[in-house]
Amino acid sequence: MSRIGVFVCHCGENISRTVDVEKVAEAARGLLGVAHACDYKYMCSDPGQALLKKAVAEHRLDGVVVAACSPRMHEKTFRKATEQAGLNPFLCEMANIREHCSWVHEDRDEATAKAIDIVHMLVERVKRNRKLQPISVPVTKTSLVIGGGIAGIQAALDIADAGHRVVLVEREPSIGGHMAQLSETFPTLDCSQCIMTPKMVDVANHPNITLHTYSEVEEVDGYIGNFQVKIRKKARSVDMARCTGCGVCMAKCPQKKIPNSFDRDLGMRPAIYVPFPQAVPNVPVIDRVNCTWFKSGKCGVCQKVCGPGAVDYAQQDEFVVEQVGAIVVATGFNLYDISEKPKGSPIKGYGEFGHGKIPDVIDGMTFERLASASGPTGGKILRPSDGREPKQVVFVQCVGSRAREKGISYCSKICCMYTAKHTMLYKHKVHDGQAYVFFMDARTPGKGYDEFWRRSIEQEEAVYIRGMVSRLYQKGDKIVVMGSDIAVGIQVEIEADLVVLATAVQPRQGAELLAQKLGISYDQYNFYSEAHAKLRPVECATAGIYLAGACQGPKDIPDTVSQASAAAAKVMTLFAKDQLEREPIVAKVNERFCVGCFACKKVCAYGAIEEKEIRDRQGNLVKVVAYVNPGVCGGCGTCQATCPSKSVELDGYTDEQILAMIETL
Amino acid sequence: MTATATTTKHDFEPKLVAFVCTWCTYAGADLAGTSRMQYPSNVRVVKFPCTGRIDPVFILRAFQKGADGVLVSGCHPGDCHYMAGNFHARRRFAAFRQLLDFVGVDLKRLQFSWVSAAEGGKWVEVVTELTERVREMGPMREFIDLDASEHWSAELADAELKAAYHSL
Amino acid sequence: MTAQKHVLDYSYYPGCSLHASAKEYDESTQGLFKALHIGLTEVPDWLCCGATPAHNVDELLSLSLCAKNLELAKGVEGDLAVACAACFSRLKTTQHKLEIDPEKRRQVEFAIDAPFADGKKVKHLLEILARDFGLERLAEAVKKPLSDLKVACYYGCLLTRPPEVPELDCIEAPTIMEKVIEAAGAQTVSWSHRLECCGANFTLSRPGVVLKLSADILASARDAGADCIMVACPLCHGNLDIRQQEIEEATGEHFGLPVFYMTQLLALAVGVRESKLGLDSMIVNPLPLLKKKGLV
Amino acid sequence: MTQGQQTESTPLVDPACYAAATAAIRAEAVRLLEAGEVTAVVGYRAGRRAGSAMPEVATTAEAAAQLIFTPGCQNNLALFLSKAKREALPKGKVAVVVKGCDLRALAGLIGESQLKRDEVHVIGVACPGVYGAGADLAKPLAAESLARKCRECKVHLPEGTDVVAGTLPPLPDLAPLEAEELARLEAMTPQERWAFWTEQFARCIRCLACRQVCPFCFCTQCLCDRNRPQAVDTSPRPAGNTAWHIVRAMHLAGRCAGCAECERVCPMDIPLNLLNRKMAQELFELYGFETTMQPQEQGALTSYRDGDDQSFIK
Amino acid sequence: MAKTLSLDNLHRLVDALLQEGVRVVGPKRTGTLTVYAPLTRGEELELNELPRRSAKETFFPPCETILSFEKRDGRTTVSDPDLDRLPETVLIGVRPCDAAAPGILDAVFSWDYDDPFFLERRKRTTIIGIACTSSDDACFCTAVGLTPDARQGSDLFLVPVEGGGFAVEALDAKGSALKERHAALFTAGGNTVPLPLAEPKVEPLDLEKIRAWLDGNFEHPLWKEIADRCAGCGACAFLCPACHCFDIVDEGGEGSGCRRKHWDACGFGKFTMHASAHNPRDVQPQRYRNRIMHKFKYYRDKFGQTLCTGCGRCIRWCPVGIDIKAVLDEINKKS
Repeated sequence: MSRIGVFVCHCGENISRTVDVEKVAEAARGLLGVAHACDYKYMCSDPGQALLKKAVAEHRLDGVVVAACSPRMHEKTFRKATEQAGLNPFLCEMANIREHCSWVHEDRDEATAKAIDIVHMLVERVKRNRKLQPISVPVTKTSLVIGGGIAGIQAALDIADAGHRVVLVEREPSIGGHMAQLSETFPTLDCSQCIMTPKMVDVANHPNITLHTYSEVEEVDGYIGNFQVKIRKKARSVDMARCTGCGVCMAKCPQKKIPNSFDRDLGMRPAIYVPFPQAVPNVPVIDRVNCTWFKSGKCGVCQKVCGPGAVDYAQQDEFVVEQVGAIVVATGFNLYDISEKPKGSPIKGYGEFGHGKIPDVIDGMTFERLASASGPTGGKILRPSDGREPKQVVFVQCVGSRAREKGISYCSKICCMYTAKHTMLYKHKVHDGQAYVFFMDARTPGKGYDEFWRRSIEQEEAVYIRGMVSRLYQKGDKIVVMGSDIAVGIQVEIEADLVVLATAVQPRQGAELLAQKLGISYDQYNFYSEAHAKLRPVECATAGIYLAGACQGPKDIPDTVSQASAAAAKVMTLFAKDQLEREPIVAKVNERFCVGCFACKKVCAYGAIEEKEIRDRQGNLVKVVAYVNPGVCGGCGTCQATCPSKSVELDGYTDEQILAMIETL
Repeated sequence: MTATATTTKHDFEPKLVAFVCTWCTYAGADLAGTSRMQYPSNVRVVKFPCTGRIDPVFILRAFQKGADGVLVSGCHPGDCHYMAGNFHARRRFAAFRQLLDFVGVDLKRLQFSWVSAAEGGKWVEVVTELTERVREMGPMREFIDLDASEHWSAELADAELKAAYHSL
Repeated sequence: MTAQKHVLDYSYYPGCSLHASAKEYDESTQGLFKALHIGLTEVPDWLCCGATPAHNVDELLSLSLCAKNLELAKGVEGDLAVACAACFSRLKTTQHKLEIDPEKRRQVEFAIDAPFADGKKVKHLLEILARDFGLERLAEAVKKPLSDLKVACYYGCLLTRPPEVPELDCIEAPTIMEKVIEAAGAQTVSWSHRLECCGANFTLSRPGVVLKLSADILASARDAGADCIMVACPLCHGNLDIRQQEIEEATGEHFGLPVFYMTQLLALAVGVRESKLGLDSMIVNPLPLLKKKGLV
Repeated sequence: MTQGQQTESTPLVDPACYAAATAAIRAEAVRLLEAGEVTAVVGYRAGRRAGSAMPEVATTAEAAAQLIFTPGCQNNLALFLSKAKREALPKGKVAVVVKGCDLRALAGLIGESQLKRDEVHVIGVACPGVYGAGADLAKPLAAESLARKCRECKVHLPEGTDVVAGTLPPLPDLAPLEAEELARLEAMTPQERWAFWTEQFARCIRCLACRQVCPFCFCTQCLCDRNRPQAVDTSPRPAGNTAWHIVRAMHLAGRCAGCAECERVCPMDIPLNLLNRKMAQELFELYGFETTMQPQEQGALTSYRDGDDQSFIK
Repeated sequence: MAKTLSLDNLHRLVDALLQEGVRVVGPKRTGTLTVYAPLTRGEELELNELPRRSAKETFFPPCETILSFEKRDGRTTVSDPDLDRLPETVLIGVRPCDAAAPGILDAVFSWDYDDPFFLERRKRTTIIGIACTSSDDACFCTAVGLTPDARQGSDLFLVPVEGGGFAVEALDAKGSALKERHAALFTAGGNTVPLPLAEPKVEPLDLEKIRAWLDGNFEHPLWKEIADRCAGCGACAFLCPACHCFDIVDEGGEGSGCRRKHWDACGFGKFTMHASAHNPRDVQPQRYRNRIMHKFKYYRDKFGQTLCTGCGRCIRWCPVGIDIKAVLDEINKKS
């Protein structure tokens, strides 16, 4: 027989005004298995808690029901008191007779009867509560950061500075990401590379950071605190250890006319190259598709001229396995490509803008490269088609963004601001030029943002036309921009020299594939989903994986850096203890009865359910059953409701507990 | 704040059970409390982590154990603390209520709702509505009668005893 | 000559224009299809599709007209071949709207006093030629390649719209007309106004608008180096051909661009006799051009 | 049990088609066993009584040569591949004879990880139909003795099997009695339905034949056998019986392959398949879900879509 | 003195008994099947079909409450059902295969312990048997020593006669008393030529030989051969007139509840499962062996009787077609 103690709280008069608390205590005393019941003015006060602790000892209680306020209010308090009294804290339950009773009913008899019923239910429940121990999971204090843009760099530096090892994986030959491509940044117009490159160098030199560039995450296994990550280091064809970064190979490479994607194909690079002069690591990579040696087996100039003998044509992809405890995903974004999309793609492209075939219709990032002092034009704004300086430039906003008919309905958030910046940069460089901006509305929330936007109009004389562009077409060497000015209500045609499209921010191509490897969820556009839009904006629902930057949604640099630091802080919190402790409300499998139908696995949103082989001592496979990884389990219990034989049970909410409560009706 | 709950006594006061998730509806009911809203006292709340945990068997069992009405309530779609628990629950209960209907349980006794932590008012509305509806319908005899009935061979055919049995 | 078996068979909805202002479209279509051994059986007793006026003033009327036509078409075997871009757009739109909106469907069924005919596929001639018949087969059938002819393919605004209706081709950058005429050996020009509105039904109410819009189209085609314009819509044809002289007078520019229906050019290429092409009905005389190119 | 009243009912199909299927099954079974491709063939053999048949696990070519296919072959042999019954089979790959309806069950078992497709050689059989429960097996199969499920069968011809035995003769169109019965019940008031089912379930004696023949009742610990906690009363009283049948229908929702074995074997003639069929119908209407002859990744109740119907939720 | 009873008078007899407050249980049509059930009118009697379930439930209900308990104020009250309230019963229209069974079961229910639930019901029940005139290919009473007109177990016996009606024979005091009480319904004379009896087409089995074979063949491949196909349900046992295994469960909660006794079946996987989770009869063949052993060896060894009356129900309703007659033939052949 159980020995339950029931403690009925008056909550001053909050409860006792409507509920006859003495009667409730009296009724509780009559319940089977209740060894002690009493009432007290304020159970949560120190004397109240002392009363509870004393009663536990005096009456040798093996369970506690505190009939008071909502468990959301004081469950922690009373569980702690119960623990201090020497009982397992999970043997304490709260009967909510305040929010669910005294405050919502006026009739004293009715409220008292209900309070008695509530206490009865909780008494039956607590009798069947099990002693639960917090779950400990060892934590490997190394973090993986995927993506070496500003988000990944910031997160990696923060975590590394806190003294933890970081493995940073970047797909491209150099870290830097999009920010390295930018000319200047809003709203201060400071040079992007000037603020970016020191951080890149810090990463390279940080003793706690292991940098894998030109590498990709191949496989991810494990769970919070204990991930195994397999990284593919793509063959660079240059030995990182030997290369001194002298650059002779690049200078001597006979194959020099390869469009450089870093420069949006406006500049050229050799087949052995670093994407940009400040690349980190400053070690070239051979573009095997365009290299003559790899195409025909002839040439070999770079190998011949390389003093340290670093060029290695035979290099193969390598695999590195890292054990990490946390993962920060910072894979960034791509810009919407207006060319025609294959059938079945929800993205339709922009046929009305010529599907990207008009050379002087460029996107915002290309404009950044044109405006960049280290760009292909040395910072001069020149048209791609004929290298002339454009005198009329039309900027078009919301290309792809907020365009449901194009398959994307969200706002890309950064375009209003960078277009304003573009108009300024343009005006600074082409004083007699005129910038026009077609826009829906200007979205400038951010410190100093609206002031910046106004400056582009008021000082830099950009003409903002509220309306959409319906068509662009080449007419001679001009581009005719047909649009509407809804403020005036007329059709507008502008003959422009250059058109700059503020194309939508999209997740990286293949973002969903990485998500599948990581077991994290993503939205319809393939942006990664945070666990809670408001309260857990940097965590994935999958424990131990955090998000930073535009992979989660369009973001500007300050937001990206903030989120990266936040993700880093989350990682550091996780790494602050050797063992990860969590509430033991997790599902457990009864392996004897589990028949391995894996319905539970199908409904588990956390991917916490694994297939476990049961073998006899000779090693013969007996059966395959479900196993719930307690580190990953979220504790929702959907598995149990789904399991036909109830072979998986959620601790704290077992069928036995629930059915006993129903039994009291 | 509605402090105008009439304290009319009724001939029949139904027993209602509410199966709710802890994150949304339980919190919504708490909010109704902190806002001092008033509603009938007939409902007994059983707390779950998530509607995904609620097994249809519980609903059946509640009716068998004398509930006159059952309420199942959780987070709105998309708000699930556990991402998808309520989506699974939605399908499960869509199917289960059809089954109950097919065996002849009057679905007016079974209410499903989404009540968020901010919807104290909705909680009051849902509970009040169900209470009034079920009160109108009278006690749920079906399962009680079933529980009292035996195979003929096990009956102790005695009018007196039978009367006593039915008065229970 | 013994009738050869048809390789494909269609029911045929010509629409009002093809029996009036666009007779040459109808004639050349019949000629072309006969030459290609594609059967066309005209839907008996067909009605106006209600294009432009009806759907602007009375949706139910416009849907009912098309639904009635579809119901009539049910009596004739084969998918429904449509020549006019406006008829095509209306018929497709009707099908789409009635599929997604049961209430409208109920109203329309009440109006036409018949169940709505599901499942009748509506196809524009271009689709039939490019997809059903096939570009390769079309190329094989060509007897007189239009090798020297530079054609500006003009889609107008209706052929690929509205976007929610299953599309004939990419809404904003279609290529189907180019592909079809290139199969007949012609050259096509890349030009900007392929999809611009010609002014269509403002032709009577706001001729000024039409003059401007159509002038832009003609100028764009001329500047792109086209010898002629090819259309698949009687309304476009009307504005570009019939009004061309008026536009020249108003703008003081010279265009001299014959405006062909695509079936006229194709029929010419597959060897249909010149007299069957309705060339005489064209206002801008095409003969000098065709002679120059050695096609007549 | 009156004998001698030979009411001649017209045979449903030419019995030769069963003979042809029998020959094809035997040939395939003998070949498989002789070639050592399988260790056993689960099929049917004739019983003592005229027209009866029973499941047979043939492990020798001789036994395989005795396999049959007749209208008496009612059993769903997919049952033998569920883990619960698998102990009866020798280790190694086995072959199994399945009708279309049984194949759906087999596909379901694969979808629920109970076996792998490559562990089994599937001999499909073109099945014109089998006897219903209580039919006189001595008489040829006629419309009156045909199982109710077979009248509305859409899977006479299995698809995706390793081999198909027999060919399908032309089949007559028969009134969909089960659908009609379902519609009749659906048209009732809840009170009438409750009365209907109460009477049915009151007869239940909890012999659990329904559970034991069901390929999907493969749990080693049935929820309804549990007494701590006891979610469903285990004793055969009206209350527990009702709960048992409701819980079973719910557990089978989205899984039941419609073989209707539960209904056939019920010695108390409870029309159990109506429950399963009702659930299948609802899941199809709500989610477009159907059990098929191919294994499916997700079940109706183990998956969801954002836009699922929630008109019933306030 | 031969007396006859017309069918009408048989119905009147039922009505008269009901009037007296006696519970009359007999074959009754419900829906698609016939079962033994309390009659409310004589005309409900359905004599043309062997009821789907045997008549054993009259004495041995599928489920009955054997005690109830309640804990209150620290005290536990246990109450037994009042067996005096078991109704007086006449079980009517019982075929010989059903009528013989209760008598066979008396042995086990009054062996080391007198089971009051079974025996009280036996005491209060009068059995009116009826000779059997129809059979099918599952029937095999003649193979296990009964006949279609066996009187064993009946207190009063009816033999259908030509032209309708029955020849009546009182076999013991209970039967005579009933007959005397309603003497007016029984007429002397009339046509007493019995209708042809049912003729199960089976050869008698040598039950002693079978017993002997069973004695020596506890481990025999036959068990696996037969029972590998067994699905593990309880249909055979629950329909059987002689199967009498039961299980006891406590239902309800900690505070109050009932102890119930209900039918068990050796087909079930949990049959004889121990609390330790060990089961001496772990697999289906072992359980099926127990079924045969129990019926044809153990019960014979212990009480000198066979636990099978050849009604054929288990054959008709086995989901997987297991045929006890075929099994016995097989054993008969072997021994």
